[in-house]
Amino acid sequence: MGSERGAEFDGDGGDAEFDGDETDPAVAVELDGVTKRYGETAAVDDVGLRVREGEFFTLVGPSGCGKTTTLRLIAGFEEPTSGTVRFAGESMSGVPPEDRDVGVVFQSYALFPHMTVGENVAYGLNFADPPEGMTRDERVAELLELVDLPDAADRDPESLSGGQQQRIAMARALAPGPDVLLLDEPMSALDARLRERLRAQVKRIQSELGITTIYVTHDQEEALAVSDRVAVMNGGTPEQVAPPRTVYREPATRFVAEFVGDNNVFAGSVVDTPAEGAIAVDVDGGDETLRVRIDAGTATSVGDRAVFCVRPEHLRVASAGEAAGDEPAAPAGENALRATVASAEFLGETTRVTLDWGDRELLVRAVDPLDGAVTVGFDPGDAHVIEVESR
Amino acid sequence: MGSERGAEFDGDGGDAEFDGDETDPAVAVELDGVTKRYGETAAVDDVGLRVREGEFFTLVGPSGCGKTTTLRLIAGFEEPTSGTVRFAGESMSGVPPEDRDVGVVFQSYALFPHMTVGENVAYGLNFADPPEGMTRDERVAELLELVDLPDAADRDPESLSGGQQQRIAMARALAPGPDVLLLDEPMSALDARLRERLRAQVKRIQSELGITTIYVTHDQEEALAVSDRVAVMNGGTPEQVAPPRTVYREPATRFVAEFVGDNNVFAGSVVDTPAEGAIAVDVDGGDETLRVRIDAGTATSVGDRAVFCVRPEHLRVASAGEAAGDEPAAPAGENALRATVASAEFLGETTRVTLDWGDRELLVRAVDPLDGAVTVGFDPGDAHVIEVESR
Amino acid sequence: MTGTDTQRLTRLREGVESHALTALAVLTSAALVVAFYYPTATVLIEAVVVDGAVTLAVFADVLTDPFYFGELARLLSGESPAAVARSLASPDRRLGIVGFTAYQAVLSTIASVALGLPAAYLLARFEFPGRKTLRSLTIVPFVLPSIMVAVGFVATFGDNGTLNAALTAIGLPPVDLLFTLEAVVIAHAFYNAPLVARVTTAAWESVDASAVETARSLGAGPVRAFVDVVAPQVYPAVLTGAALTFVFTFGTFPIVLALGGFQLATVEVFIYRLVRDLSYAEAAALAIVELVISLGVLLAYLRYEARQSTNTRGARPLPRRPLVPTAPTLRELLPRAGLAAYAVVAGVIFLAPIASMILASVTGGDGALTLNHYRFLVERQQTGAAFQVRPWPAIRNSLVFATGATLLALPMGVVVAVLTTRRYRGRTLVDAAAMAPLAVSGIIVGLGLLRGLVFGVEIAGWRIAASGAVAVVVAHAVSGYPFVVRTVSPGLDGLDRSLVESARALGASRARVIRDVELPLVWPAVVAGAAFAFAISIGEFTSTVVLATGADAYTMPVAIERFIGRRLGPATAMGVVLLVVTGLSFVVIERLGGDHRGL
Amino acid sequence: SAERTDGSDGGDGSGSDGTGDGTDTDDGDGEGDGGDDETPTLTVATYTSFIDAPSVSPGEWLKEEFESRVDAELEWATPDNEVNYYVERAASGAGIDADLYVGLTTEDLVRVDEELDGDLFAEAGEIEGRDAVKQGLRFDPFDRAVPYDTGYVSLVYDGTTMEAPETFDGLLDDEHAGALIAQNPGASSTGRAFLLHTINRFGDGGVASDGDGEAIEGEDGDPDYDYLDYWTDLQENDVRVLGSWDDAYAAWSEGEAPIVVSYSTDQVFADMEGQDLEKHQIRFLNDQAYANPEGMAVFADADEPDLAREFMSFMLEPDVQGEIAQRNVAFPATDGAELPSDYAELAKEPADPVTFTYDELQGSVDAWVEAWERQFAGN
Ligand SMILES: Nc1ncnc2c1ncn2[C@@H]1O[C@H](COP(=O)(O)OP(=O)(O)OP(=O)(O)O)[C@@H](O)[C@H]1O
Ligand SMILES: Nc1ncnc2c1ncn2[C@@H]1O[C@H](COP(=O)(O)OP(=O)(O)OP(=O)(O)O)[C@@H](O)[C@H]1O
Ligand SMILES: Cc1ncc(C[n+]2csc(CCO)c2C)c(N)n1
Ligand SMILES: [Mg+2]
Ligand SMILES: [Mg+2]
Repeated sequence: MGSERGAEFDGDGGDAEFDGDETDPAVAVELDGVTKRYGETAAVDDVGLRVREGEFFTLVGPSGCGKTTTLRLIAGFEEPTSGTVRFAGESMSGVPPEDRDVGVVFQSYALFPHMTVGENVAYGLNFADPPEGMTRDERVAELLELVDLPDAADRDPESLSGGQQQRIAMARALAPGPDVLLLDEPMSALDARLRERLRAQVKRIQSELGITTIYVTHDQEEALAVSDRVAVMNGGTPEQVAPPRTVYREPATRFVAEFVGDNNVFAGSVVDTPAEGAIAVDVDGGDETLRVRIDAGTATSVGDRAVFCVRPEHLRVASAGEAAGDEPAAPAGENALRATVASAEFLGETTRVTLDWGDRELLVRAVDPLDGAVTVGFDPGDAHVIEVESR
Repeated sequence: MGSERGAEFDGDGGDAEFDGDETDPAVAVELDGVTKRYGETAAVDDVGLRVREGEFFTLVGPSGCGKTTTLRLIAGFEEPTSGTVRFAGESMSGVPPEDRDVGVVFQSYALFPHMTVGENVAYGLNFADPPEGMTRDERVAELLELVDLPDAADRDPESLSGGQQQRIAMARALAPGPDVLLLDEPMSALDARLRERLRAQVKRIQSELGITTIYVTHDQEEALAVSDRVAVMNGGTPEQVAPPRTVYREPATRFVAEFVGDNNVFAGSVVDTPAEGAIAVDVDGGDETLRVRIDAGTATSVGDRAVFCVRPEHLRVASAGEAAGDEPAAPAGENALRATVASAEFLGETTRVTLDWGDRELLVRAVDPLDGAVTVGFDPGDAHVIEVESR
Repeated sequence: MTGTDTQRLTRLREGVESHALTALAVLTSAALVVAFYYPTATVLIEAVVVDGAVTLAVFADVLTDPFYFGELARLLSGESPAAVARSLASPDRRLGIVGFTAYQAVLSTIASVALGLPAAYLLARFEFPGRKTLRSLTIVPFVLPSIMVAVGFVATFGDNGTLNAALTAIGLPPVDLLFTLEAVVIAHAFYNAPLVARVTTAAWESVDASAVETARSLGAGPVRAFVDVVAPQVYPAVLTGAALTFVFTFGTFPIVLALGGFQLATVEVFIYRLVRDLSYAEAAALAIVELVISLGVLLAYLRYEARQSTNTRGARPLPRRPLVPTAPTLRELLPRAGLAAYAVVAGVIFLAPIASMILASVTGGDGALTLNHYRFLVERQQTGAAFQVRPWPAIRNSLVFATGATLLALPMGVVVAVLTTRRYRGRTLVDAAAMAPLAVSGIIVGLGLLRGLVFGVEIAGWRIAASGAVAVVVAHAVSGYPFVVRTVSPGLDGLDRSLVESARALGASRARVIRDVELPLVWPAVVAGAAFAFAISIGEFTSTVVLATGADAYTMPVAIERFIGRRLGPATAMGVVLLVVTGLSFVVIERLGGDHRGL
Repeated sequence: SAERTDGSDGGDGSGSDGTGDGTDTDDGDGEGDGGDDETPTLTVATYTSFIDAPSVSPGEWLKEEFESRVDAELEWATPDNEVNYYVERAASGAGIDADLYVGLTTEDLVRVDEELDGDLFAEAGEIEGRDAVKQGLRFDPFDRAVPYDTGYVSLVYDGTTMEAPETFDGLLDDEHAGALIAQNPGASSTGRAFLLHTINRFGDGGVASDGDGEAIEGEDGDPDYDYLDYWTDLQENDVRVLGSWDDAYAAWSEGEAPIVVSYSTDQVFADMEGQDLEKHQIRFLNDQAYANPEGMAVFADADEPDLAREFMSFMLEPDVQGEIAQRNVAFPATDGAELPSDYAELAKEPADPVTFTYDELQGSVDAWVEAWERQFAGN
């Protein structure tokens, strides 16, 4: 991931909304009011997106939300029903895929079955020269090395396992050094180890060569780890476009909050506004009143409906016995909820524990075994208010 | 995951090695010395596995390690080059797939292109009755509901998105309620949310009906979360077959340690055996001597080579300044390593930080931003010794 | 070479490539107009333009003539549908010539499919030595001149034929097969069952094994998995074969009269007579009727094909089974027993007539074996006058023309296949236009070529005419290219579109993708199409004799026709030459194309 | 190829050899002003078997002999559509690329005259030896076609298995059920000759009366029994009508039926091939056979009309007549042709040849064939 991500490590930056204007040369790919219908249904619905030059831009979203369709529109395999796709400010309408200088990795690999692995990787070099000072063969060897299949050049794609095929598809797309790389779940068939290594490589190549990359993944952790910005799509439209940290910590909508990472979303009525930047909410489905930090700018009054979320890792759990005994149930100013353990899933590093709290469930993290009644606490500052609706 | 997993929550159980004998009726599927060669290469190499009735058994392993081939051998699409596949003790050699009562979801979906989605799902019901008291159509509707595509029955498979196709493949395999379900990365194209919901459903169906499930996934977290036992395969052979907790916490080989979850694996020479169940190791590539807990039974002496691992979440990190000042560098009996931050990846819940430590890298977890020089400490008891080799 | 030069060259190449498709489409259209549409139109127009005046009277006469349309004609001439329906239901209903022609074509199609499918099963699902050669040879019957088939059939199925000799020898009563509808239907199947077998084999080989495996894992036995998964994917190909068979047998002419007799006369027989008598108006009207029916069937089929079009390119083809059973189980033995029974039938229907032909070529007038007929060929070659047809130039011309026609038909067929696999309005029209050469009466095409090409058109004081070798090649290509379309287009249609898209994203132009990805992937279909185009050219007679000028452009079928005399020996000898030359050619063609993996 | 269409007989730049476009016919050279010292080329159009039959054909001999007698080159043209080819050429204004046609029949002339308004053929005019042509064979009332030989269509039967009936009526006998193979009168000249013979015998029953107002009366003298009635009876007696003479003869040779409609010269071939003549018996029904005289005529558009007439005279010379008869396996058209004395032994002539005249055929023959077709093939 290198220093680049390290440098950005602690700043959310001011780039949550990208603000280039239409002629901004830094805009590599722009979708302007793009809609694509299949019969009745709009697979992509009035999408506006701008992807910066050299940016690593990720699309995430539930199955069927239009990610693949968006990529296909950018690559030029589909013409939008309405709206415009622009590359560096120029409308691409009517420009065939081969003239768009995009590299594509399909969800289904799409290796040419009649060519060897080496021929597959070399195919794009028929239409673009390999990087300066490199022969075709060297380039192919380099890319096979990159995807960890250095000896596969003479094999038949069909004799490769799913993951191996996917890696070849990656190498093939990268070989001609495209300006824009479109990756549709390029690593869905790879194990975590390999995926990490490959995505580090892709990131390196991408940032070295300044390739604009638009990446579709269903692996949200991956999306967060690798992207400059993430677009979270739902039902054909992006609900939030922002850097990973923002998406994770300040989800713009309830959908984003629930889709990216585990989360506990609460909705309820504001019963008090104890201080500037703080509200107290009577949460639906539970019987406690919870205190929640709120952005100073948001005007709230008693009676409003508020939706907020707290990540499982911000919920501190203690077994109820403990809580009642040694320690105060919650530090001053904190929230405390009484719940019981419903089930737990061992995830390795942590265990995801589901708690029953009133009518609803809470997700928390645990390292040590947990059972029975527990107390859950969280700091009002760890809550993020998603929306407030005045009554 | 429901009470079943909750019940198992804090016990590693005594089932690390499953000990049914050959005629044990509880063995649903057994591979006995099974080898499958494609030309020169053995895709599956002398594999012995026993899968218990009703068990959720997961195969994980790097791309190309033979997972798909193993499933194909069990399903009967391939005959082993040598060895025997047994179902409930009976040799399956020569038994065609349709007589094996297995449900299969292929890595490549393999939907019937000339049938609608509904017809695809209903197909297996031609040969098996739907569950008691249910019509065919109800069953189909139920399964489409299950995979979250209630309105897709009349659609063409080709008009579905990748993830939608994958879900239909799942529904189709589940419909006739097979005895053995073979799932080859059935959710690789699905997002985390949907995957969680689906796998909970599969688990439920599976445990309610006692279906023996053999599951291939490259998602290690999923493997750990969902499985009764996990087989970690490498190069055609399982390196460890054990419950998730054991695999994660007590990896049997260096490969398993590194493959399942992030890990820091150290190798070095034993320089001291300070107490029963403890050794001190001079680690290759770093210049500290580390103290490590070791199983009481393992005989070690100074000069032996030892390999051990410590999970990132067990490495406590403090910025070097802090460590030098307020707090002691490490509590008594702990290890302390000096390292510098190399890079960080934001993963949402945590941040994966890579540290440079001597010649090598260490992986740690951080919530707050980290930078510059740090001190890393771990408890000897959090280390797991993988192997000791006498000199 | 400097960088800019390279760039310029690259740009030039890209420019050429990006227009290649358009250029080919234009050339194809030009070839079609010149060698088919314009010529044919000069004849068909006579149905509606009589003595310079436009009239529908001729048509009306034909359509309301019960001789042609049976009971239907009464409907067309205004009788009540109920009355017509009643008489249609009566046992002595009249079909009319058109009705009868359709009837025998349907029977022939059924027979061809019935005899072709087991062969496809054998070729697609079993492995045995010589399988590929056998597959290559299946096309041979397709090119045999009808007179050769008649000779073979008379010798095999006649009163004194091999079949009756065999039946008598095993104590069975002889059959009186000749000059019946059955004989005609069997002869039609002789021609067309191999066609059905070929197209079906190709489709069968392209079924993805994982679909079958899934069906099996869901509980379907092999038969059921076949019915549910394989059959639907093979079905369109069977229908392709059936549709083509219907069209060919609907337009049949010499075979019905040679093996059935005039009682079984078809529409084409009357077209021939009317053209011979220069009664063009009625001939053209009949030809249009024939065209409409044939094209209607083709289009109905194409509609169906488009609906069925599925991604059939199997990642993994079904494995072939050894022909020799591996275990003596019922499951292993039963299909093979069926195939054995089929082999007997096929031996009688396909091999015996060919064997009889070969035997006839070495049998003298006295019934003794002789090489005289071949000696005749050699003598004719050595001493024949310059204006006479000699065997070697005929062989040479056949091969040269067929090669040329194939090389021309391939790009034409591929371009049209590419055009017809896209979805757009008016596609049916393009389909119809592209398939029309199959559906128009050969006699009419021949006459049209004479008028349109040999005599030429007068444009601005110049008479533009074309005949000779080049014209023959173009005409043959026009006859053969629909086969390329029909074999290639389902494959193209079924290709995973992400393959095409990958290539385009990597920078390949549309034309380049066809060359680099699509054609290689449907290569077996391309080879099959090439074989058909080659076969059509080899077997073509009507336009060859019209366009060939002088003895130097004659082909093997023309030589055969010339060598027909009172004794058929010399002609059959030439027929055997044709058999051998074509058989070898097909083996070579398919070997050349055979390196590529199955469709 | 492209050529100028105006001034078609000027030598203005049109190709003279025709090899460029593959046509090997002469188009416009050799006559008039241009190269006098060139050997003139005479293009003779005919049907293929006249020059290229597997057994014998007169073409080669005629060409050599003519070229040795006359300072000219003879080129054969054998378009597939035969005379129709020239009708088409004339109709489409493409110009006639031959000088004369050899092999015209009465029906050809009738058809040509019905189709074309102008004249395709010129009057024969002065032809040496034309007077020697037998009176009964002169079939062209307009004196264009000059007969050069004639054939007779009769029955051929296998004498080793049966004895053919002597009369038309005999063919209807039960014992001859399924015995006869004939040909499609719509496509085969033997088939048509046999049909015409039955019309001559039984009358046409007024089938074509709208053409010339009167019916052909049959020689059988029964006005209520016409050729269609006869064919109904034949059909009931299982006659086979196959497509072409080839089909019919092949089926007969294989023993499918013992009698076939063919030529009365059959034994000449049989003898040539050393076959058992007993198997190749000729039968003239009612002692008759239908005569098919063949004629030749100069194209009105001929480039070399004089040379063409010279050729016609040549064709009528006694020795040439003899050769034609033997090589075309037919009978000479002239009296006094030089034939081997035993020729008549194998080539049989009927006592009573019958044939329809031009006038009788004109306006009728199409209707006769059509009526027969409709009866025979009605489905
Ligand atoms: N038909 C074949 N011919 C040759 N080699 C094959 C064939 N099928 C699989 N292999 C090889 O066998 C090995 C195991 O393949 P398999 O498909 O079982 O891997 P996998 O564990 O499922 O991998 P992945 O996670 O990438 O799907 C691979 O190296 C693969 O290349
Ligand atoms: N050719 C088509 N015809 C009809 N509907 C289509 C077609 N292609 C896509 N769709 C529909 O459009 C929607 C968006 O599809 P798309 O493939 O873009 O989804 P996706 O976000 O890539 O999903 P996944 O993660 O499952 O791949 C889906 O509901 C899908 O069913
Ligand atoms: C009954 C029948 N007769 C002949 C052929 C041979 N043939 C092959 S292709 C073709 C037409 C070419 O456009 C013909 C006539 C056939 N298949 N069926
Ligand atoms: Mg997708
Ligand atoms: Mg796999």
